[in-house]
Amino acid sequence: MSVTTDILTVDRLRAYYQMNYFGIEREVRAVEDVTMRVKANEVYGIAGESSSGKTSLIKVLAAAIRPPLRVLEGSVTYRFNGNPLDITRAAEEEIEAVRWRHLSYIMQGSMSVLNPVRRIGRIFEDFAFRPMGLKRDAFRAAVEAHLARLHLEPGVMNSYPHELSGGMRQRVTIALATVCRPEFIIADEPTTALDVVVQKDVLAMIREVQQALGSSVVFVTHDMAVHASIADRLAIVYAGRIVEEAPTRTIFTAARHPYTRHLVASLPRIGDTSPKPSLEGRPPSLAEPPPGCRFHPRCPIAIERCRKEVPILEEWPGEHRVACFRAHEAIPAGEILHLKRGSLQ
Amino acid sequence: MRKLMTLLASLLVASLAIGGIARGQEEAAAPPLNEFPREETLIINNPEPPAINPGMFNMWVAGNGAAWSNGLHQLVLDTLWFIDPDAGLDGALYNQLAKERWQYNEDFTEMTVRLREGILWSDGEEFTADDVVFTVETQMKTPGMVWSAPFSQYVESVKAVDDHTVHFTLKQPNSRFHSIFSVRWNGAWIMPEHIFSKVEDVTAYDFNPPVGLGPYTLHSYDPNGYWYIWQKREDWDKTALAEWGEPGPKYVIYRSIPSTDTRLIEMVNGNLDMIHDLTPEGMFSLVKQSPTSRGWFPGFPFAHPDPTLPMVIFNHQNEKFQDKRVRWALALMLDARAISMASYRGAATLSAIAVPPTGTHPKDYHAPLQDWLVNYELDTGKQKIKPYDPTIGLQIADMVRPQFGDQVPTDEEAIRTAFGYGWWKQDIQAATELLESAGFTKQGNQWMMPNGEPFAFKLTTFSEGVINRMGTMIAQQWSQQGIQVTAEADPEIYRSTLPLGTYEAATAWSVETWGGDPDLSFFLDSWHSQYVAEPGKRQPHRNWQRWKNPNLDKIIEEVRKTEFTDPRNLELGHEFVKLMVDEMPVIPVMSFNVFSAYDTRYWTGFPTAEERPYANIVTNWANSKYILTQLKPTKQ
Amino acid sequence: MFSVFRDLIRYNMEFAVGVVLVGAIVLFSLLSFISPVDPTAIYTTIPDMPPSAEYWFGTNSRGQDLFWHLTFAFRNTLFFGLSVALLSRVISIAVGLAAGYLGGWTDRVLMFVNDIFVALPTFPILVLFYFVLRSDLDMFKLALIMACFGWPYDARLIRSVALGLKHREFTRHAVFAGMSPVKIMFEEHLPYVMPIVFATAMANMIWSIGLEVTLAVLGFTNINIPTVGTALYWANNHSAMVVGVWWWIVIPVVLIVLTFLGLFLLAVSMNEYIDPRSRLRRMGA
Amino acid sequence: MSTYLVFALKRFLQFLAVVFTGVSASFFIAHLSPISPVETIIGRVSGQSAFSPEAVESLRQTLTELFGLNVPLHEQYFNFLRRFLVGDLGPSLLAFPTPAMKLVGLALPWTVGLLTLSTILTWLVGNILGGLAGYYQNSRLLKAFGIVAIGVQPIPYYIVAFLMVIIFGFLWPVLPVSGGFAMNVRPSWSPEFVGSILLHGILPAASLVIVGLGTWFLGMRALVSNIVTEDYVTYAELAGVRRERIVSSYVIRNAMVPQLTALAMSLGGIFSGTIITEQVFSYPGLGTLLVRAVNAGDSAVVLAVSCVAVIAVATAILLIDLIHPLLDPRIRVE
Repeated sequence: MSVTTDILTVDRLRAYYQMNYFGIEREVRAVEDVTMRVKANEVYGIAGESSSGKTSLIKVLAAAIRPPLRVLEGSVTYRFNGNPLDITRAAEEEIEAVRWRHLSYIMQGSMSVLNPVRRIGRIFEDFAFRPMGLKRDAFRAAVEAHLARLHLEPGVMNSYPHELSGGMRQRVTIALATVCRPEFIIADEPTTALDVVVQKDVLAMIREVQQALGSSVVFVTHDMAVHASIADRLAIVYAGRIVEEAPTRTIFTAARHPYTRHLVASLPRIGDTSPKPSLEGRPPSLAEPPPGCRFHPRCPIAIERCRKEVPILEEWPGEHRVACFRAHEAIPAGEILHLKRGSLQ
Repeated sequence: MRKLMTLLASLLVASLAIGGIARGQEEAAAPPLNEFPREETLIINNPEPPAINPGMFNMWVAGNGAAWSNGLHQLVLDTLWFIDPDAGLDGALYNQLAKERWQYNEDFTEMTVRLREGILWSDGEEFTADDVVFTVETQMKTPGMVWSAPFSQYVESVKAVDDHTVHFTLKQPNSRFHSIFSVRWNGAWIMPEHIFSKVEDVTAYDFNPPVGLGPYTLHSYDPNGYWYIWQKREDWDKTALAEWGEPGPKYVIYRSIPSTDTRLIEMVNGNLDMIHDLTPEGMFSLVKQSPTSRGWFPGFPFAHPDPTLPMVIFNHQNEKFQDKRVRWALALMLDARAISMASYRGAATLSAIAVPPTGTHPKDYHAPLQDWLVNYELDTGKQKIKPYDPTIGLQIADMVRPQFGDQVPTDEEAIRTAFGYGWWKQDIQAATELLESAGFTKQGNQWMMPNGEPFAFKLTTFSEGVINRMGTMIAQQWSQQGIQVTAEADPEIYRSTLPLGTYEAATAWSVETWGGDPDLSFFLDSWHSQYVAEPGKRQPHRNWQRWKNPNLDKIIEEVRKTEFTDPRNLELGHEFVKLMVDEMPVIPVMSFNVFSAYDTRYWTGFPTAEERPYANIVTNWANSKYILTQLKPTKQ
Repeated sequence: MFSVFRDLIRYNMEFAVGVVLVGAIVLFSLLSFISPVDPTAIYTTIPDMPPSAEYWFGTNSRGQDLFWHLTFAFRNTLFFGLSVALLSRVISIAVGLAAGYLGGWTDRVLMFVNDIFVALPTFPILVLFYFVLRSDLDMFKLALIMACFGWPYDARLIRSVALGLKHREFTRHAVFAGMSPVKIMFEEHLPYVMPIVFATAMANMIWSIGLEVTLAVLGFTNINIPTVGTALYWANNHSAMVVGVWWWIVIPVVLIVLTFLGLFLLAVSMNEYIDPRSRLRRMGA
Repeated sequence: MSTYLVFALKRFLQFLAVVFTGVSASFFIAHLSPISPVETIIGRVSGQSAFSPEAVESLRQTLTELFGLNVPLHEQYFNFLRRFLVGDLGPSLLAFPTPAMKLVGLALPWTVGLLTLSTILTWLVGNILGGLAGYYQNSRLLKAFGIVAIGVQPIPYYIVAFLMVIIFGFLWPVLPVSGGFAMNVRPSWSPEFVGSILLHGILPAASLVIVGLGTWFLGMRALVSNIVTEDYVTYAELAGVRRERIVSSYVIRNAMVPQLTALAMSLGGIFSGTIITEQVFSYPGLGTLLVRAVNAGDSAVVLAVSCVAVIAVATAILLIDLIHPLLDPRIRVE
């Protein structure tokens, strides 16, 4: 498998929630004009605040498109074994055929994703027995081997989810998602509810499995620190759009978008006692997003143009893409804070 | 898997249940399946709810749950005499096990009975005087049996003079002692000595299967008490009933059907030949839907008048009703036509006098007293009025004619029989004068009592049926005249409210007669003032009004010394009726009409009001057995 | 508040239908206050008239104008059903929250009492009350008695929810903030159990009105009070169905069905308003 | 294991306490009745014939003594408790001296048979349909069924039962409308008898199913439509787990915990009979016995039926408590 192959190509994706809410037609523009690529054998991070549309994006990527969420435009094409599959247009059977074997998913909230009244072993059977296509004994052995890789005793197979600790549960879900050795794994906030020590463990494990399997991972979290430790490349999502995308190092050292810079600036650093800046205002409603750049109402450096035109995602050197009219101007992070204060009244 | 388990579990429960039911039947030997051809089977509605103790047939023990009107007392048991509430096949008085009438000595302290010969119990044993003696003696020495109390109270000794003669010596003179053995709808049934003498504890014995003197024996019964099937005896001619002919049906089935609507449905479907009672509306609907079904009368008002007399009963220990002018005023405020319409939809047989207008009573009382009533004068204090209206029945007939057309009789005599001889005319003016003369005053539309309080009381009534409707209507009529009367429905009316006197006024009855005989002792003896209880104490049957009157006592005392068949009884009865009109201690309204129906699809020969009123068609009366001797299958 | 109501009416068909149905029934029962007819009086009109322009709902075999008679019946029945629901809700909330939150001995004792109330056979007790009280048994007393039997199941349900809430973050915060148990129960936990309370309230009304009908049909209520149950009692007493006076039975039954249909629609649409997720859910899958 | 035993023992003690309290309450309730069984019998006996007041009075005394009603209530209570411990509920006062339990035993199989079958049938059908309606929320047919269920639910049961009689007994008389079995068959293990029982059970059972179905249907639909939004269901769907597997092991299995609890309660509750069913269909059973006993003031039979009902419900509660930890692994044994 070539390292440079794109395993996932998302092209100009637009996905809205369309609902008839108490007789009123409503539209929530959750995913707006998203174009991105995920290469084989990389961890692609997606960062953004809650209700920034990143969950909706994930849903589309995971082929969990259900009304009222609808794809209006664009394509989401996976390339497993060299065969392109556009899941926005594919038949249900084609998608079923790739699920878990090629495309798996680690869902947010490890407590609630496991059926509380079913033993872990049975859940593995439900999820992986068919895709793996092994005989029962072989299957069991494979699962146990895989669990061992995640430092889980074979005994967990006989446990109920509630009998495990949070960390173990999360490892079980990771094991569940990776047992079929899929090429592509979508991980939605897999570490959010865990305490820091466990979190580190789990991250290491994801990394380990990813490397062992050679899979690609789309890793979603709002926590920039997590991204820093795991992602190869990182996309910053704001109000349904990607505002910046770059290799992780670039994001943390040479971000161009004011929102990205803000996120980076608000990361705690050892020895830093200065008050962390917080962004004024709230993320915009996706039902009625502001015109122009969607960030402009909160942007400390917004100019007139930002209010009218939508900035496109511009290619920068070093696999770097930014959607900001003022990306070319060099503005230090401190000033962003300063300017923002000044623009408050 | 789990579903399978559930299914298995439910199957298990179901089979256990069926097994339990199968075991519930005590005679476990699986009898052959039986068919009951309709042309050999008469199906009768037993009005009682399903038997609470279905396998219990020992009906001589009080409170053991034995069912009576499931065919047991109609078809199997027998006793000395029957007094029919209607005309009877050959007069209302039947000599049944007795060969002839009772014979008292001069002072009514001894009674001799001569028994029929050649009568056999259903197990082939001969019926003799010993059975009668055993019946009396056993009950006398075993308290808690149904007739223990009256036997102990009256009988000094009983002897079998010979095999077919019984001699009673009584403790005190009693001219009505024979009535214990005279069936009106039930009486003291004779016990089989040869069975019961071998039983250790008579009160615990179930008498199953019953051995009787009637022409039928038990064939089978529902372990849940809903039905009983009786089969004609091979030797039916060795029973007393044979004198009146061979009973038609080979099988007789008594079915409990609590819902009156289901009774109607079953008759329309041909699964029921006789219904005990329907609602008035149900009756009208039945005759419309089933051309072969009918009631006692061929047309309106259909119902059979029972020898009971629904009335307004005043509690004479309540000071509101001490003054007869008040009672009369209340009577004159009533509109009998509206009451008849409300209670029976017009199908009531009214009676202004304290004798039910049924059986032979109209001939003995209503017709002869009609002139006296028409001329009866009442002093209101301001004027004298003649309150009686002999045309009320005719008026009601006219009122229902638009709805029922030619089903309503036009002949005046027939109307009298069906709708009654007359009633008091509603006369508000007279009622007002009477109340005013009694010291009442009217403020606005409210009558005030002499003590200044508003005249208001509760009228206790039945919780359902025509008597409830009657009570509601009467309360409403009084309320409209300015007396606050509310009707209170009371399912306990006969068991506690009337006996305990915890009522002010009530609609019920305290008059009940033989029906087929002018003698009034059936209820009248208990009206003697010697039995009236103190307020708060329990009043024995039937003087619920707790009314005392010296003239009444005089009448009762004379009845006690007059032989049952003596024509003097009728004169005394007339005196009683006149006294009741004068005093108005209760307001008699009408007979209790029972909407009994029968279907002539499979059987003919039932009694009819117009041509052959030989028996009561009300199915739970023991005398309904005479009907069976007249039935012939209809060829279908 | 009013604008919410207006929006719901305008945009939510179910809410609008529910409001119309329930409103119509309530209005109908309120008409009893201006009724020209005494509901206990009989033979005031020609009996057995089918519905017509003169008698909208016909007349029954007791000579009552069914329209006016039923206005009283529905007033009493609705009052009764609501009273039972309200009273039993109060008991079940108090017991459920206390048992769930306080736990320990309180829980054990309350659940013990609860089990006893579940186990006691309701019917003989209700009949007994009837025999003792007789015509003093008015709708409110009956409601009071039935409320005593209408709470245990729902209290158990509320308890199980409260058990879960006890370990939630916000409860701990409230405890640290020094809130009294009573305050926690009624200010913090109550809102969480309200959906259950509303959902069970309707089931409770169906239960209590059904039981009232059962008692009435058997003659174990004060049959002089017009209710849906006594209307059916009298209809049965006059063989209305087999005789063909169908409107005496059909009209009250249709009205009661409409009442509950209306209540159900209201409950569903209110629930959607409070919790839009359920709306999405219904569009999904 | 031993924790479970301790738990079970605790629960059992609580069961005993509930039974004791419930039975005692039933005793006083049954004896508070203002209806006197003695007067009931006197009314019945003396109404038959011309009875003198003295005769009635002597009968009254005899019966009062016979029934043991001449001792104070608390003494009657202790007598009752003593007998209750050995399973004797005393003689019926309506069918003296037949034991009250014998009367109950006659009626019980019918009630239990009819109600168990119809309850389980209702439960199965209601839950299957409700589960489907909760899962396939856009099915027109199931939506329509839901509306019918909501409409049928508030119809008084009496009306439903009565309509069955009118329709199938009167307008289109194809099914028996009264009795437990035909009069020409005899109780035995014959196919005729079983067939007759089933035939006579159709209408009563159908009426019970019709009114009961809606409750289960709506309850299950609400449960399932909540469960299908749970993450584990979504996740399983995303994982491409077979639909049948999701419906059975994920959705239904989770909905079963409350529904089985409710089923146990309903089954526990059937021991007081269905009065209206029995009344309308003239069907044998406890309900009729209870109404008659209440009406006649037969406190012994009222008490016997009440005791059976109390024990049945308490047993159901006990079973639920004991089985619950097995049904739902999350519930910890205290």
